[in-house]
Amino acid sequence: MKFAVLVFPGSNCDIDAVKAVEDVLQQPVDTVWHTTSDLSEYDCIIVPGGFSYGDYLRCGAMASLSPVMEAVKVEAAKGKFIVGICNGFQILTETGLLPGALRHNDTMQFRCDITPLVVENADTPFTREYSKGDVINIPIAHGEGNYIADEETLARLNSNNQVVFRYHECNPNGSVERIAGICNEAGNVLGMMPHPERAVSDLLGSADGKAFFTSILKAWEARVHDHQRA
Amino acid sequence: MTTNVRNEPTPQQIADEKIYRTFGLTDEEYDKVVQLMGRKPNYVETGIYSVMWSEHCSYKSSRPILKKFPTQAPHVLQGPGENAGIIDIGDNLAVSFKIESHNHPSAIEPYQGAATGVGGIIRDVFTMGARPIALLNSLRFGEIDGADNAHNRYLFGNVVAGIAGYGNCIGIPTVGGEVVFDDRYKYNPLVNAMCVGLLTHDEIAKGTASGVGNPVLAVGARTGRDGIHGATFASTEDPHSKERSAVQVGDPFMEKLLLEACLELIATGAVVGIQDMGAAGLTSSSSEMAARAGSGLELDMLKVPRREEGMTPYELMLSESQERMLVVMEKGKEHIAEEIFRKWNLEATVIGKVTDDGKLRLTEGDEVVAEIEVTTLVDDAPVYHRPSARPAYLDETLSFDPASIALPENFTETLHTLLGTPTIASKEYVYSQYDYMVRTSTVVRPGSDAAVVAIRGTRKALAMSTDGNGRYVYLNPRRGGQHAIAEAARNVVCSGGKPLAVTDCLNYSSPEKPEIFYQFEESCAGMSEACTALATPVISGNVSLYNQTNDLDIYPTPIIGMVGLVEDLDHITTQEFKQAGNRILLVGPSDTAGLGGSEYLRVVHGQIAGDAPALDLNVEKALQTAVLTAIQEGRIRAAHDLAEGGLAVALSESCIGGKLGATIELNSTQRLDEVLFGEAGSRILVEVAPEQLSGVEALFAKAGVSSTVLGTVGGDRLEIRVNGEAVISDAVTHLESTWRGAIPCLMK
Amino acid sequence: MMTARIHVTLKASVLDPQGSAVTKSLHALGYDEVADVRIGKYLEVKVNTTDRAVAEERITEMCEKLLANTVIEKYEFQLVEA
Amino acid sequence: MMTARIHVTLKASVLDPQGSAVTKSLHALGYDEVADVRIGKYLEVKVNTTDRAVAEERITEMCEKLLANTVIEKYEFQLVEA
Ligand SMILES: Nc1ncnc2c1ncn2[C@@H]1O[C@H](COP(=O)(O)OP(=O)(O)O)[C@@H](O)[C@H]1O
Ligand SMILES: [Mg+2]
Repeated sequence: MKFAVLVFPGSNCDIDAVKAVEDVLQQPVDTVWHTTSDLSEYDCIIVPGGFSYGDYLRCGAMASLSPVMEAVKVEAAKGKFIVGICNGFQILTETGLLPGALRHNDTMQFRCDITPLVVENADTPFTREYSKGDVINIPIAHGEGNYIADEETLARLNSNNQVVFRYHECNPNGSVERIAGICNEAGNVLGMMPHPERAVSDLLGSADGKAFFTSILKAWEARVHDHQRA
Repeated sequence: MTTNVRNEPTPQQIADEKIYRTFGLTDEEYDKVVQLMGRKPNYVETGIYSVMWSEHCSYKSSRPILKKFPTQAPHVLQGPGENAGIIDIGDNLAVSFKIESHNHPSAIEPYQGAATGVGGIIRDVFTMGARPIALLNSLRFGEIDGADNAHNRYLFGNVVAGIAGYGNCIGIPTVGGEVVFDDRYKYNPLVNAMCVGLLTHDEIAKGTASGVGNPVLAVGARTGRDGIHGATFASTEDPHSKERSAVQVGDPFMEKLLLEACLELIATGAVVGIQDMGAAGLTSSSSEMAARAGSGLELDMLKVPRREEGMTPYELMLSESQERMLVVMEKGKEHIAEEIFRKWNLEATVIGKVTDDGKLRLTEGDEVVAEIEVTTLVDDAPVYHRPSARPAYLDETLSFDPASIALPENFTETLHTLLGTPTIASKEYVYSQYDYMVRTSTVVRPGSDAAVVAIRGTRKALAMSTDGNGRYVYLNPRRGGQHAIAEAARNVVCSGGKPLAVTDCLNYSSPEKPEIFYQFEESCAGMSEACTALATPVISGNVSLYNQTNDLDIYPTPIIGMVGLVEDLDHITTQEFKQAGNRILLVGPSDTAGLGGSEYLRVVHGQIAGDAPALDLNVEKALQTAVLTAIQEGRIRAAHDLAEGGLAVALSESCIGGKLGATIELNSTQRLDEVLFGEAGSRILVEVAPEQLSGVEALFAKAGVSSTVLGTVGGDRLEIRVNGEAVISDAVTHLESTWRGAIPCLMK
Repeated sequence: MMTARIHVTLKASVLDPQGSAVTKSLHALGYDEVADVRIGKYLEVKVNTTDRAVAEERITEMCEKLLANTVIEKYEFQLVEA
Repeated sequence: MMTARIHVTLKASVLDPQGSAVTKSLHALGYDEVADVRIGKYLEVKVNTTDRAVAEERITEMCEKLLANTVIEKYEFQLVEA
């Protein structure tokens, strides 16, 4: 399975995503510069965290207009797995691949901590190795992770089971309904503020993010298997 | 030399009207310039001399003292004198680090002052070819309680936000630091930032401009009119009265691009020398690079990329616009830089070349606008041997008699008072605003004694800490200096690291006052003694003087940044108790703690008095070696240095972190407050599994280090009995809420 | 040369966390008369254009594409000479 | 009830990193006519005051104390009814 980790000017969790894929999955992974316009060779595309374009103007706004995001849209439409983490989530909402928006934390402060999440949907390609209701410890590190969507969108997210993670018994940023991560209707595009790539060994304080990566590999293997049978 | 078309004063006017004084040059210094040049300097030249000879750039008051620091050891690859020092950690790996102050700018504009301080120290480290992997900071503010202290809260809140804003954006984890609150710092907050970088031996880059004809490039941000005379301004007292045009705004996004581009460029091997344009901007970077190589430089001012039209050579040379670097490339390889910088959306512009005439020559096209012998800027800068006198206040503070102090009636309440004092309370408010996990190598996060950052691809890790107790230095400059080094090293040892080397940031008041100079001289002597005793040479540092306002001098506050090597990830140790049933030992002398200089004496009795706490460097060395050995042999479950607040506070912190209680049983002939809250060096609390106890005790005995079994981990309360009498008893959760809640509550 | 003075503000239905934080701080400072604070952005974009109609069209495009996030924000602008 | 429409902008000599980044981005999108972008804040502060002179004085105070950082920013405002 081949992974791409996108790199925008100002990305800074790109290396961490690469390390996580290598360490947890031992699968090939490339870093891909923002000017690239063809991502067809990749099975999973990770839009990593960081401060693309310094988070200036609005987080993710400038990155969302990069050539590579056009390519991401193309691969998303094909059903490839797309993951946006932290700034990557912001970029995906700015691009319109995911609904809603992320604003300043209600505390008006950046917040870094290991935070409990509850897995709301364990049927996505990103969470199949978890069980619904699992509480997992995953780091957050953001100043603008306060998720918002209008009533109608929220109702749709809930009825389609698109809320994948919620903060568990806490709300570090003021997100509506404690939403920490969502997926698109088709289920192949996921955005989340917490950083699963930072939770892949006990030395780092939690290994609960490993199953996030193994889920993706399993989902891909299942897909390949299905194709071969068909 | 051309005549003046800019309405700048003429050389004659500068001399006659003593205009040089407004630049910070004294009459004697100006005369020396005239003598060295053999003529009167023009406006640009006067500006250049004034910044190069400022305290900030020339270290004219501190140089004779700094020379005495031990700086050599087989593992030192680069000592003081470069942008940052470098040490060898084996396997072809090296570590570069440095600490720097941004006190004066932070007093004026705390967010941007702190942010640009972080930006500057990061540039110092990546200039050496190192990938920055960690940031630390050491902060001092006035008290933050009560209605009168809103300004101190404003400074504290915004300095922290500024550090976070810059470090988080650029993606370097801020893994540790310290914060102390004391009204001595209310007009002069201290903001010291440290950066640690990793490199291989072959990647080392230097700030030299050699090779006649080699091109000189300005890279990164354009030059603006901001921060002109910042270096001079950092060398005078009372920043508030100074012009505020000196405020610079940091652009961490630009710096992130600059960092990546510079490391990529250095990796090509085509770079001859590289240096950041920090204090005194283009002036200091160009003259220092030329001085190190014994060469000259010719720079065309018209080619310097600028933000605003109409900038004069004077403004271009003295601007302190951030996120700029000066690079000397091998001739003919300019295009390599241009390509790499274009990829990162940055500019790289050839602005001049290396010459062999030893002159810094500035032109505007063909016209020469300044010409100065480089050595006169650097080597001939004045050196002052300032008079030194033992401060009179010492007689009074040393005459302190503990018998004049009443014992508290309720020691549990006193413990709460200490845990709730901002200096001792949890600093989570601070570090939760820092991204301390980015790069996924932070294996001991903020909140323990020293932070630990793993080195990917190896079993090794780096332990790092910043420490410095200004009150100890105030009460006993020499011993206080020793304490700063000893505590930083002890913190590194507690995390499982072997202390290797020191970077220091020396924050003092005016060196022109003999009592202050005494503090400076003596504390540096103390630091040198401790560095020698602990085999941790000084490899880099920074001096910040004139931290005084309205006759209020800060405490003499040398801050030590210590880096140590953790040989194996298995050695990593943290301060929190791990398991019920384990035994707690106090390693180090159990009867040396006194009230002098303690946080207890200050907070509970409102006194800054007594001698600095006891410290014996031989005992310290033996203690650190023995504890590290025990850790490396896998015999220690937790280790915690005893610092502010003494034994009772250290026990509380280990209990809170581990969410476990402890039962302590002590015997002592000392006063109860000395036993519980007194401070002294060379003491470490360790947790040991019962089956390891006899082995550990034997190890310490053999090393000649005393150790005392204090009690046992377990339950959910901290219970301390002294001579059979219960003196402290409380639920750990209760202690925790006082400790954790204090700063957030004050900052609401 | 023309300058577009652009105001980007949150849609009325969208809560403004920054505004609420500032309201609280103003109350803490004793400004009890403050009923509400809303915080938006103010941009000045200088363009090398002489044709007002063209400028208007291009600025609208820039707002739609980049300067505002129309999911939660609205924008308006005036064009002035210089 | 009155509303103060407050513009807080960086002083001319102060670097605007956001503005520079947005300028570059607009160029990359093909908006070559963009010469410069400066980004500031726009605040609407509603106050329960009827006396315009008092309101003006209080808003000025709020700007000086909290809403603008006068070391690097300048501010101006208009007061409108409602
Ligand atoms: N300014 C800061 N930045 C980051 N971390 C900090 C800061 N201040 C304190 N900390 C964290 O809190 C811990 C406790 O601080 P402190 O009590 O000063 O430690 P110590 O006395 O061991 O030096 C430190 O080890 C550090 O990790
Ligand atoms: Mg300590």
